[in-house]
Amino acid sequence: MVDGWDVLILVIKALAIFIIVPVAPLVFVLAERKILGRIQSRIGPNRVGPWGLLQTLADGIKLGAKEDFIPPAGDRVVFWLAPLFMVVPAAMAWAVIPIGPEVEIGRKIGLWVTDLNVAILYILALGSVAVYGPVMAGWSSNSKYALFGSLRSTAQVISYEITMGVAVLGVLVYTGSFSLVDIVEKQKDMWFAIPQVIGLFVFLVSGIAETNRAPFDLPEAETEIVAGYHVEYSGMRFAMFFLAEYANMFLVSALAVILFFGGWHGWTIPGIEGLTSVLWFMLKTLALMFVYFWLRATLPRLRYDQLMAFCWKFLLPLGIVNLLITAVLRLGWS
Amino acid sequence: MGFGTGIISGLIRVLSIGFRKPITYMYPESPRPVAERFRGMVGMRRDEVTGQLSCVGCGLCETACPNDVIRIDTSETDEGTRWVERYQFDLGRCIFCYLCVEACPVDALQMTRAYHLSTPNRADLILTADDMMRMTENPDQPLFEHLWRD
Amino acid sequence: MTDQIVAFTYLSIVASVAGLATILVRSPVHSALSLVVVVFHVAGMFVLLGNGFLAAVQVIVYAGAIVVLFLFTMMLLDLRRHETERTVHRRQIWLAIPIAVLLFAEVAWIAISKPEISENLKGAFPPQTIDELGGSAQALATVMFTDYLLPFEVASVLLLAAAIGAMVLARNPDEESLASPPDMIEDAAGTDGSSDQPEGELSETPATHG
Amino acid sequence: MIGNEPVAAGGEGQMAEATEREMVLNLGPQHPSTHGVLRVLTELSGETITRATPDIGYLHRGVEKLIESKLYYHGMTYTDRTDYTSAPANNVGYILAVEKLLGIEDQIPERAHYLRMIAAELGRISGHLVWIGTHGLDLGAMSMFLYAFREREKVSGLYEEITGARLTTNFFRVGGAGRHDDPPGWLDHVEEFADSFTLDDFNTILTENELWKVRTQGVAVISAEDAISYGLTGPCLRGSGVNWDLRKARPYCRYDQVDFEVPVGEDGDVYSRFIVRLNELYQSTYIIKQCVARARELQGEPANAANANVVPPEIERVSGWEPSGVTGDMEAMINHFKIWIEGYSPPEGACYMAIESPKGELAYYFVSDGTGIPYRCHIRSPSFVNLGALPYLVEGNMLADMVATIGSIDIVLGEVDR
Amino acid sequence: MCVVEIQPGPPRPSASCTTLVAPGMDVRTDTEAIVGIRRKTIEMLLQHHPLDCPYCDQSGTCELQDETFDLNIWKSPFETVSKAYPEENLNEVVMINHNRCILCYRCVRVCDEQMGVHALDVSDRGGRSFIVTAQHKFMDCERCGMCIEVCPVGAVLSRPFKHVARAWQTVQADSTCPHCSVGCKIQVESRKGEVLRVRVGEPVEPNRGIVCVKGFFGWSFVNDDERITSPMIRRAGELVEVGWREAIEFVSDRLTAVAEMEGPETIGAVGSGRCTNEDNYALQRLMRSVVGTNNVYLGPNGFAATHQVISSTLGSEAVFHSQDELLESDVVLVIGADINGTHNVLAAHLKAAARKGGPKLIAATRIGSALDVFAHKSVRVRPGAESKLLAAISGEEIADPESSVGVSGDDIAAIGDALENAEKSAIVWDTGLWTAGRVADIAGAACNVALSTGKTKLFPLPEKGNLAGAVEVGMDPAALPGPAAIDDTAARARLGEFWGALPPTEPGTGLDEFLYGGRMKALYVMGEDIIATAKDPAAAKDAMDAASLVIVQDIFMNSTASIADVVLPGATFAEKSGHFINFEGRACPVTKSNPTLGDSREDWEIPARIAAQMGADFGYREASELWSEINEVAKPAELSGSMTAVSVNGTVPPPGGDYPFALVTETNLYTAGSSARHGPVLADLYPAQVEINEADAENLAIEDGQTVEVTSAGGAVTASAKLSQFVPAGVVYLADSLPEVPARELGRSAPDATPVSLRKVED
Repeated sequence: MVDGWDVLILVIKALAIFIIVPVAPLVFVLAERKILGRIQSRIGPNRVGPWGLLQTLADGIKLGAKEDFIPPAGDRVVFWLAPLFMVVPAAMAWAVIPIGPEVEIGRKIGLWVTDLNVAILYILALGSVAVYGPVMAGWSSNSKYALFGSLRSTAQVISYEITMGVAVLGVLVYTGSFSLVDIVEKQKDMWFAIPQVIGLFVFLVSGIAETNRAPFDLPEAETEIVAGYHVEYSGMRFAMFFLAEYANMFLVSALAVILFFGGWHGWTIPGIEGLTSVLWFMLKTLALMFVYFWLRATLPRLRYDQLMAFCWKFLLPLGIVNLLITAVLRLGWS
Repeated sequence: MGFGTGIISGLIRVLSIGFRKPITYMYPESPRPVAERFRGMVGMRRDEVTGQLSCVGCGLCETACPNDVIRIDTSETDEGTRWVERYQFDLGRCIFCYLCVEACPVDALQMTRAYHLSTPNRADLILTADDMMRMTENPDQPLFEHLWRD
Repeated sequence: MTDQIVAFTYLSIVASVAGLATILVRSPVHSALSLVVVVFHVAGMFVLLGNGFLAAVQVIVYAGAIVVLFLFTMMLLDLRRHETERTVHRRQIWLAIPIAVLLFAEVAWIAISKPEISENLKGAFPPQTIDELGGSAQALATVMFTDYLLPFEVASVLLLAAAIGAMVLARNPDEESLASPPDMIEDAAGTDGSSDQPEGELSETPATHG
Repeated sequence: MIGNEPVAAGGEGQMAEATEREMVLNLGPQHPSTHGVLRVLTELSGETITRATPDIGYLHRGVEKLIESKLYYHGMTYTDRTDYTSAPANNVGYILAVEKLLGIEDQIPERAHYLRMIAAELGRISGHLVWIGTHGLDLGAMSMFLYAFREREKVSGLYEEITGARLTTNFFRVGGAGRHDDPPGWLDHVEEFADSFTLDDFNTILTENELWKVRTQGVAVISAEDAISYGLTGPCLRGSGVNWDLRKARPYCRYDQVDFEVPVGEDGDVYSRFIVRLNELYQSTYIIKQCVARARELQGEPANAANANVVPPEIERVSGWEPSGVTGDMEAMINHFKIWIEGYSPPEGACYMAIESPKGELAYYFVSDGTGIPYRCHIRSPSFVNLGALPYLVEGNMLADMVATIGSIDIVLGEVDR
Repeated sequence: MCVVEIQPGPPRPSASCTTLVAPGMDVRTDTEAIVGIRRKTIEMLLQHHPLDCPYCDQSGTCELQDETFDLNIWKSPFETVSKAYPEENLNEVVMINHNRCILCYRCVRVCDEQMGVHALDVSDRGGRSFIVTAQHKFMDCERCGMCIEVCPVGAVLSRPFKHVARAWQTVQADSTCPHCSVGCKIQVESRKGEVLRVRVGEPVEPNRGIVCVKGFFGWSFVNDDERITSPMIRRAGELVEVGWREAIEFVSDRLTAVAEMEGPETIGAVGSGRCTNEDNYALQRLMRSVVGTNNVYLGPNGFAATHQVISSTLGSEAVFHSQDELLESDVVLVIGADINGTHNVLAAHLKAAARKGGPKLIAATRIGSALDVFAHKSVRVRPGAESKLLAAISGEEIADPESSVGVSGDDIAAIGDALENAEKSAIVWDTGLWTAGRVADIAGAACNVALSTGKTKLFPLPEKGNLAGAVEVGMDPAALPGPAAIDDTAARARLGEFWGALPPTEPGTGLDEFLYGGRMKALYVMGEDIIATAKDPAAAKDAMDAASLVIVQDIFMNSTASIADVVLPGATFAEKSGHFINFEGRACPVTKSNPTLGDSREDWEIPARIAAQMGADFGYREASELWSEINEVAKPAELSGSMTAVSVNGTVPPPGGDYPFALVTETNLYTAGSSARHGPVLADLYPAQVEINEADAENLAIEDGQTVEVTSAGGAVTASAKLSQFVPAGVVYLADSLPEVPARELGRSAPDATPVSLRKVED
């Protein structure tokens, strides 16, 4: 039965997400800038706060203080709504992400907000909702560059959603459950990264593409279409796009960890298994985040047609092949 | 070699560069040392004897300047010698080409290594010979020190 | 139950209002966005009914694909200038209103006067059965791939035929001669328009790696 | 088609005709990858460019007219600002042209020639490094920019040592190297730099990168015939397989006495232009090493022509009260005054002097009416001519290729607009 | 560097400047030997030259620099030997730096040979030569500045220009000196909108490379702080600065209103001989074609009437002759005012010509003149008796010439004979203020001489720079541009074609009648101080007060401007383009070298804008359009003279009784109208003073510099006294245009020759 404690715990979990989703990007932005700086033989932010730690905070304050400009010829309502469509799905997805096992603090508490039995579908659904952000932003800005960005983004996200789904299917064949907690639990002995190495590749590439990051950052491509769909955004609204991008990266990384890298599993220290599990989870996620930054520092961006061709002609067949192999293997096993 | 090796070696190279020491100079705490010939602001030599500017007002710098930076107004002293009434240097127009320094026949204009020359006020940039002599004597001191933080 | 009633009231009111907005607002984009709202709230109702799977599929398919494509097309076509045009279909109104009233009356009559019918409509899968089967997805799969396999496959083939037909119809014969990649929608649908692209290696990779 | 009318900036017009498939996009003049303030009126069908019309003039400062209104020595300060990525090369071109106009080419001392060559090649290195950085950045490889500038910083340091300036060098004077020639140790530093200069980072990260190849190979192809008929020069021409380098074809300074190769590409695409430039960087370091060796041998020889009508006298002879104790010299004073007041007056006539700048054939055309002020000055800037091929290069390619193409023809808007 | 090799000739280099050209000469200028000699010469010159280029005003225009540079001399083979003479200020405007002097003697020669002054000389010989002045006093210097002009290096320098700017930084514009009617070509040098100095530049007609003190130093009024710089309208008794639009609207509205209510004939305009043809033409076109009145005048002057007398007597062709004709005459009679003071450059040419054995110069001036030295005969004519002297020369019997004319009968006869016997002869006189009241007499008497000799050409010299031009463009109520008669149908047709409107057929009333006749309702004064020169200033002022509109367009706030309703700022000669017509009838271009000061405008532009505001756009965009129109329109009517002797009235009675002295008032070397008294140099050179004969001074116990009072029947002025040997006994000399000592106070309309008394004022 639901009692007061349950409600309280739920509220605490929800609050945690509300805190993590905006704060994590702040850390990631700083981390990215620092890492890019080092990779580029420079220091990165070093002025605001000790070692530049408060840089993103300062940027956030700056963005908050900026003029909130709405293009006069644009569509005010849609322009206003678009950033919400970016941020809200990114935050909502965290409801089903398990960051650790069930721990015993007086009572059994799962380190997740809710364990949906259709969690994967839920996340995919939210992913498809997130398309609306760029679409609405690009259209309502009434700018050609923004429109280009949103067109690219839409096509890209829709396309890579499919490959991502196909990649996830491979995992689902193993687990037979949509529940992320189940999926993690099933990796207790072996990470799915090993049998599903092709799936992992497809998933990671799709995930990077879904989050519009280098080398698939065409929707934003500063040097081609200036900044893509959020070219007309400024101030807090721009900050929301920015936030959503990093929140999505974080989400994809977490999802990849959950699906392929065994979630919170790892060598645990007895007594504080819960904490070490969470640490493992975070460590794995951050490692994937680093890959994001690393790629960004290195790779040139693909062209639009190459991106599409890559998705449909390479990634999707690869994913399907992976699914077939997996299915055959599973059938053979059972 | 298969597809992707180039990408991977690039990634590894980038990572290895990441472990090198950054080449950043922490300006302004430890600014980059400037070369001996560094062409900073044009300075004016102070005459050792009179303590005044050593410009004789010949106007060659005015002529040599491609940008109308310098304006010299001269007049006659009671003794009949040339007196530089005003030596005006519009730093906002200066392109640091140093033709004026080369043109000066009495070595009154000199290169300094002063490069702390910014101000938010354009009118400040119209300098006098006093400013220029100050920059020659103390080029590391910011020109508009009152605006200089840290 | 009260929380369910509150949720249902909210969902139904918003869905109705958004549905009305879908057909009443002037801007096609706003209309499509209203449709998204409808889709979401209907998905919410599915959740209320305990079928998360359907809800997710609803959102993925309708919101994530269909309405996005609507929007995509609208953006390309820029229908904004039609917003100012006033098109009142006078004759249709005379026909539409009576039919609407009639339909509404019919539904209301059935709902109120024939409780047994609505009871039967609850279907073959009450929540208990679904739970037994291990969740809504399993239930749906069970039914779809056993009892309804043939209709499902027929529907799939039909949809495939429709998709191919649409592509063939939409393909502009002139486009083939143009040295340009195809439209994005076609691209998204998987047709190969990049035959005359510069020889990029990526386009060749599936053959060697697939 | 709506493309026939100019359309205002990219942010303003929504898609013009719903039924039409084409759209006009204004790339620039304020755009991150137009290398300044180039504006390209781009007609797009989807993402494919059907027509591109460069619109220049946003950086027009009337450099030619300014040079025509001032003395010859004033004009040099403006050449710093045409191709600002490789100022010394421009300086050298200007000076050679004025010297040719004055008819004093033969009087220029050897040492000045070698110093000029070192500076010009350093300019080529610095110009190409800017290009590689921005080209990489344009295509999304952002670290390249920093790596390129890290290397370029060393060149700037060398500039600074000899000229005092890091960007607008304004170095060398008509008649030689100017009042100051190379400071002690400079040649060592240059040699050190040339020895240590490496393009490993760029080769590893770009040249062999599949994504980079995919983006550049087969893009914006121009055949050798077309390249010649478009008047392309420099790496753009050599990328198409034409072995034409003014340093070999019409040697100036002492390029006929140093050994180097002219890198030539094959495919005429973005990638081969990229490769040509990378190889040119190596060749430049090779030239620099030889020049440094020659300059060392010539150490102690004068760096200025013994022509008092062009070269101002040593300042010690002018200002009699230098601490050095040299007494002032009336003749020197007069020469100093005459040169700075009136400049030099070339005889009536015209001259065209072209050098191989990093961007291609950079030429100064002067018409003198016998006074100290040029009657006409025309700058044949390679960027301007090379930009002319842009519409041809990008037509039928995608929008993203426009960026790659602009990067590969390596324009500097200061030079395009002059 | 006149070293050349001449074949056949001496076996050594010759000086080209002293060798006469002969047929068959083979002159080589560029052999190695010759260039070598030049190089050595320059090297030796540089041996002693101080390192002064940085602060020498000549550098940039220094011929020594040029030669050194052109000969590629850049290292001295000699040890430098410095000279260290102190700089010497010779007078207010000229200084000399002997260290820089290369002993070319150009200054000495120009002073002597060209200007006929010989204030400079050389002392000692060879390398120790020295430019000196007579007893180190630089006596007789006329401050013409020619020594400064010709000095190739920075030895002789202009003190006003000293250390002001670098010569190479100035912008040069060829223009015409506005001060007298010689029309000297000058080169105005300015920098950043400020005139810095005037030089001569290329030697061309009429001044042939020389100027006088007025030209060389008389420009400083251009930069004066007291210039009017913005339009002003009188509001509540005060002149208030307004914008041009408002001023133009105000003027045109009021002019339209006056023309409608009172009739156009109540409106008049006064042009000026200081303004260009273009200015005067625009003003009279405004009056004639837009307002509809012929009331256009020139301020008081002698030339218009002289012009009329001569053209009606001797024909219109007899008015202007070229300078060459004067200098090639055999006998030149200078009568009346000392033209060395009024038209110094012409006098210098005359002196130089006379010295070289050209014309016999006969100076019949009222005061002693620098011409006397070069004159074949010089006599002192009694002030007021000039026309009588001319009459006597033309053969009229005069009783007791010694006392009535001041010249002995023998002298008169000798002058008459000289004129009679000469192949070509000329009479030159200034038509300035001194002729006031007697213009027609003097002109008529001169005509009579010309008629009696038959070959004497008359050279009436207009006083102001462009009086001749102002007459030509029709600043005359009775004449159209040309000048042509008001009913000249051909002239009217031409005007109608250009103007689109015909001038009124009725001639305007005379200036006096207009001013004092009581009908004046509106007056437009351009460049003249009408009140200061009026016969009856009080009446003129009353008339102006009574008029509903007085517009003054001027550069300084003079007495007329200070009572005007509207003051419009005009431009000086340096700030406008146009043309002056000099005494020869030659058009001398005036070029704009500076932007107009403040809000002031070129003078022609203002009437044109008023006209445009009144609905008749003249369509001029620049002065050259006006000039071409003037050339099309102003074609002088060919007048053949009556060729009969003109009756000449008597003379001014000699002084006596209470007023024993005769007042002589004429323009002198340092005065040139009231504007020239603004600005530093010229006014400082000649302070306001009364010049008297030394003997008279001794009689009256007046010492140099003491304040004296000059009293006439009409009024009195006080000034400091200056004893002068040039002023004959019985004459008091008061220069024209001294605002502090207005000679007109002593005799309103014709101050000259007025009997005055002299009294020492005890301080």
